[in-house]
Amino acid sequence: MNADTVQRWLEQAAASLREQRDYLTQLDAAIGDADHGTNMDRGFTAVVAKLGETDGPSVGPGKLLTTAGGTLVSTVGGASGPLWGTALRRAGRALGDAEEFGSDELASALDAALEGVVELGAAHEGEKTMVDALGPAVRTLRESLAGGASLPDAVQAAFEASEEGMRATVPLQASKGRASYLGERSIGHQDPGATSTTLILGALASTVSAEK
Amino acid sequence: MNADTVQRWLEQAAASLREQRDYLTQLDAAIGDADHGTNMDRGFTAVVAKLGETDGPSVGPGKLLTTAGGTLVSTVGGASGPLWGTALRRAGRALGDAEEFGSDELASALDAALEGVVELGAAHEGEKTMVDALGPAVRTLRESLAGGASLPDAVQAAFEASEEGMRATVPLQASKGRASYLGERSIGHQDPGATSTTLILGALASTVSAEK
Amino acid sequence: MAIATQVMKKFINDPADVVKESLAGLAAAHPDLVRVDFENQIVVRKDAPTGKVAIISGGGSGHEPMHGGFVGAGMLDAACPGEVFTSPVPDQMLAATKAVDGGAGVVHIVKNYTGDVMNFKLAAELAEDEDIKVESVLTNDDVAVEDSLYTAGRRGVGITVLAEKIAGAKAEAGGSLAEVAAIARKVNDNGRSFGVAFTSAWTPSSPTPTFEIGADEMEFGVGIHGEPGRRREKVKPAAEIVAEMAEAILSDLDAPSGSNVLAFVNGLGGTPTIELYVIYNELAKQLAERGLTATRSLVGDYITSLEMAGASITLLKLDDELTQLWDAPVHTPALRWGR
Amino acid sequence: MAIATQVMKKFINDPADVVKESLAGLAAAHPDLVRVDFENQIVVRKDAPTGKVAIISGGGSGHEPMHGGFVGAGMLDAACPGEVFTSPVPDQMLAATKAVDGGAGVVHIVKNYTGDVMNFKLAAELAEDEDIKVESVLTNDDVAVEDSLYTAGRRGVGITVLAEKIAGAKAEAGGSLAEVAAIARKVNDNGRSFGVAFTSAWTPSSPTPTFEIGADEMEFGVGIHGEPGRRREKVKPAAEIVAEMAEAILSDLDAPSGSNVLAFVNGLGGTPTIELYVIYNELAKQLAERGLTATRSLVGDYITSLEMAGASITLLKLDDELTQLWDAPVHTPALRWGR
Ligand SMILES: Nc1ncnc2c1ncn2[C@@H]1O[C@H](COP(=O)(O)OP(=O)(O)O)[C@@H](O)[C@H]1O
Ligand SMILES: Nc1ncnc2c1ncn2[C@@H]1O[C@H](COP(=O)(O)OP(=O)(O)O)[C@@H](O)[C@H]1O
Ligand SMILES: [Mg+2]
Ligand SMILES: [Mg+2]
Ligand SMILES: [Mg+2]
Ligand SMILES: [Mg+2]
Repeated sequence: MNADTVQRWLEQAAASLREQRDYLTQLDAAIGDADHGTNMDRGFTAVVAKLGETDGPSVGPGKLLTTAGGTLVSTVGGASGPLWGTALRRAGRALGDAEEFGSDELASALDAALEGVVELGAAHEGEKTMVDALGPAVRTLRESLAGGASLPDAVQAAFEASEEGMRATVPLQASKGRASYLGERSIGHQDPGATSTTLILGALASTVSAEK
Repeated sequence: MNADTVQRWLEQAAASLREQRDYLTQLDAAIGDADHGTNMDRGFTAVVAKLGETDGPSVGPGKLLTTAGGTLVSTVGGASGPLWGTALRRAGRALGDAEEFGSDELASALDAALEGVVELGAAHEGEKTMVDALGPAVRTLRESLAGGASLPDAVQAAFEASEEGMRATVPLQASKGRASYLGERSIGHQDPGATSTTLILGALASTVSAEK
Repeated sequence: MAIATQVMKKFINDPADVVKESLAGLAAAHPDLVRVDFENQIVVRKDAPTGKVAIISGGGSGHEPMHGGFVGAGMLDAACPGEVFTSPVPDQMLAATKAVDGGAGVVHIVKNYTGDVMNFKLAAELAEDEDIKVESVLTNDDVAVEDSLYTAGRRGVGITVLAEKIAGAKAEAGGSLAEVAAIARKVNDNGRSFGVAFTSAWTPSSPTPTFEIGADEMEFGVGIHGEPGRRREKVKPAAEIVAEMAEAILSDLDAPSGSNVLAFVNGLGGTPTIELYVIYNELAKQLAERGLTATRSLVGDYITSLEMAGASITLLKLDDELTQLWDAPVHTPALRWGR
Repeated sequence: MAIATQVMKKFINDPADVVKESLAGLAAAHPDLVRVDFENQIVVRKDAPTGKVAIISGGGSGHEPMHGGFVGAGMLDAACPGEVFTSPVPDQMLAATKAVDGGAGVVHIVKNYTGDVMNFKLAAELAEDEDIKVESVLTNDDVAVEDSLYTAGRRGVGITVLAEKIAGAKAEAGGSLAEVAAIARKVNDNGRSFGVAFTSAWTPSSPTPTFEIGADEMEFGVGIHGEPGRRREKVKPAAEIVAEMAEAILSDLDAPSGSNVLAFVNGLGGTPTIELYVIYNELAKQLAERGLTATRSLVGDYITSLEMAGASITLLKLDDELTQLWDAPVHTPALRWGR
């Protein structure tokens, strides 16, 4: 994998966030402040525009991700901006300056992303946040790779784990973010951030599986 | 006729204004500011309370009317307060200190009332105001009395003339009061003040016809 | 949902008490500035009567902070609030006039509504019977109304706020009864207003809102009691609405290119500040196009129509005299600077 | 009528431009007080940087006049407005911090919302990288939220306005970075708030209002972004609503009988002034019952939630220091006295 992989990933993520924008906003309206779809869409649209400027080949995949992360921090605001921005920056730093990267590097990059999110947001799994989707995905990726799965299969498994984690947020009571103000009233709703997280991981899965 | 006649008249007027309160307010909502029923009801309720204080017999009919007029001025506000207040005060002054009064005095009293209204409000017939009900009534009373009609019949005729005048306000375009702001949009609505005027004259008619 | 539009949601108790209770709140919140005489239902400047010419105003309630919120140093000496949307009674104006007259006379600032005019007229007569000099000033700045033989004349709206502030400064500066009345009339003559409503106010004592309006309609030229304006039309972008409001005002106000104006963007009660500044932004463009400069501004809810969503624009042509009087200190519950 | 509740009636153009256009209006209306840096989307005090300790704040838009309307002498040096109901990005806070720092350091006043906290945190780190001393102060006064391990903590609401005013006065008086931050924290520690909503705000970019609420319901304990409160219930008389709001606040704030408080009755955007004073009247009774005296008051729309109909009450326990700083001159678009 290389810079093009990352670029395709981010473009696909942007596309599906755009597509699911109103759905994400509605989820946020139920337990938040009705802007998550707008926030993520605004951010990833800016990312794609930004990547358009920096001409692909010359820039490595790591730099691409840190740039993308910085762009999210600078354009999203809200909780998801710093969180996803930090996630991508950490992932980018993990990839370093290499032109190419393999499955192990990808797994370490996602580990770093998760760490960044937890460091900044202090949320752990079960608090009804994006961590509930990202955590299982990162774990599953490592495990399936360790189990000898092919990269596409491992990433697909990671994506499915994130979906499961996303669905598992429904019965949870939020204890982080805006939704926590609802107390028990947050139970029964799917977390918007966990949902956008699966969209982003879904984009990664299809990008990777499309690689020759 | 005497003070009791006046007292019964005002009590009956208060009763029917109370009964038609919301209707009057709705008429005012259409071409004014939706308070005419509230205003007239507030005023005549105060009048009845006031008359309760001043013990009837000792006070002559003229004084009763001026007191009632003063009470309206002090409690109604809006356009109708000064107008009806002035009307009753002028009528009272016309009756003077006499203990009793007859049909001629009644006619002169109503003449004086109309004069007072026109002096203060500067409205003439056809401007879609209470004058469109009061004017014809006053004229008709004089005419029928001159034509030899009995007092009850003459007052009934005056009441009916006011009703006709009230209905005739519907096609008119208001050129006085709030309704005038509507311009042509005031056409097609019945004037609230003309409507409350017929209620007050209706009360007079039934009071007089009830007299032995 | 039909019922949804028919439930009144207000912070009130018995609708019959809302005016008195709101006045009690005003008195409790600003004991240093005003006292409320509940028997006469008037708001009086704490230190009245002063030696200067006094100024009172009044009108129906439901337009808060006007007028009670403008009682204090450099503005009104007393305010006479009537029932909601119903002009006060002469007894109130008489009591207020007597309470504030320090011998120099009293200016009555009256918004041009038939009821207000007649009640103030009776009050002025009563006051003169008691040898108090009264000068009445009529405000009639609403260009939404044709000023013709066929109407009660233009309604008094936003300019009233500016007239009370500027006349108040003139009185504070020692102006005579005639001078204070004259400056108030000058403000009225040099000002014009226009209002737009998205929703209707709802008088607490009324079973329904004052008027019905479609979910996508606005009343162009609305009055502060919900009186109809020039037309009903579909809601449209702020840029278009404000352009038409500005045109209505500036085609009537003689303000040649190069003139300075006070630009007053007023919320009618239900429209938030973020929108008032969007309106101001559009208004500034309209003024610039015509070579006009807003050397002074006022943005906020100063003359409202209960919870009506909507806004009005008032433009006052300024000269040095009016500008200085506008800048003079004022200290009231709703308008304060310089002290 | 279902559709009636689904048509947005606002004075706006393209919803995407509402924040920038409102800021342009603010700049146009108050050129003597503020300038707007549109590239960084920040409102900066006209004469910044000054030598004193600087204070900035920021948060999502939709709460006007907070924060942009509080930029000026004696209050904020800069404000960072995000998109509607979305916290600003670190770039804005960094730009604002650099624009106002005169060398004495910059206090960041941050309302306790996850997004605001994280964005300000990143900004503070970036500012320190550029050798600017930053002290962050968190406001979290909304007692409607349980402050526990199971929430993001209490929301920052009305006390933020008072903290910005009082810290601004402290900075103007020459307080050090630590002193200014300390006084802001003191205000937060001694203040509590509670809000009630009758209707929902409607984010311009959103297809529907933030929340649905029955025609006869109110949200008891609402947040300024429409966050839910303690419960949904039927609308009831103001006396009962205010009694419960006061109880919620005063059972949490340690204000023994005999204490002086600043009583702040705030409109959330769609509730008119007449009702705010009815609320104040009820609040005054509640305070009296508990032997508390409102030695200072503030009544009006200062921290709103777009056009939400509703109100909040903030009580700040006062001592001489806080009272003097409150009384100190302030000159901003929305809060002004003493000059
Ligand atoms: N402390 C936290 N740690 C991790 N994720 C969080 C945290 N707080 C909130 N989130 C995520 O952010 C999402 C909300 O994002 P968004 O709506 O864009 O921001 P905001 O809540 O500021 O409006 C939530 O659904 C949740 O998944
Ligand atoms: N200049 C006037 N002369 C006579 N009657 C008038 C005049 N102006 C208004 N009216 C009457 O007053 C009525 C409205 O009274 P009301 O609603 O109580 O007062 P307001 O218009 O001040 O709310 C109108 O229907 C009209 O009949
Ligand atoms: Mg959100
Ligand atoms: Mg009326
Ligand atoms: Mg009226
Ligand atoms: Mg948000």
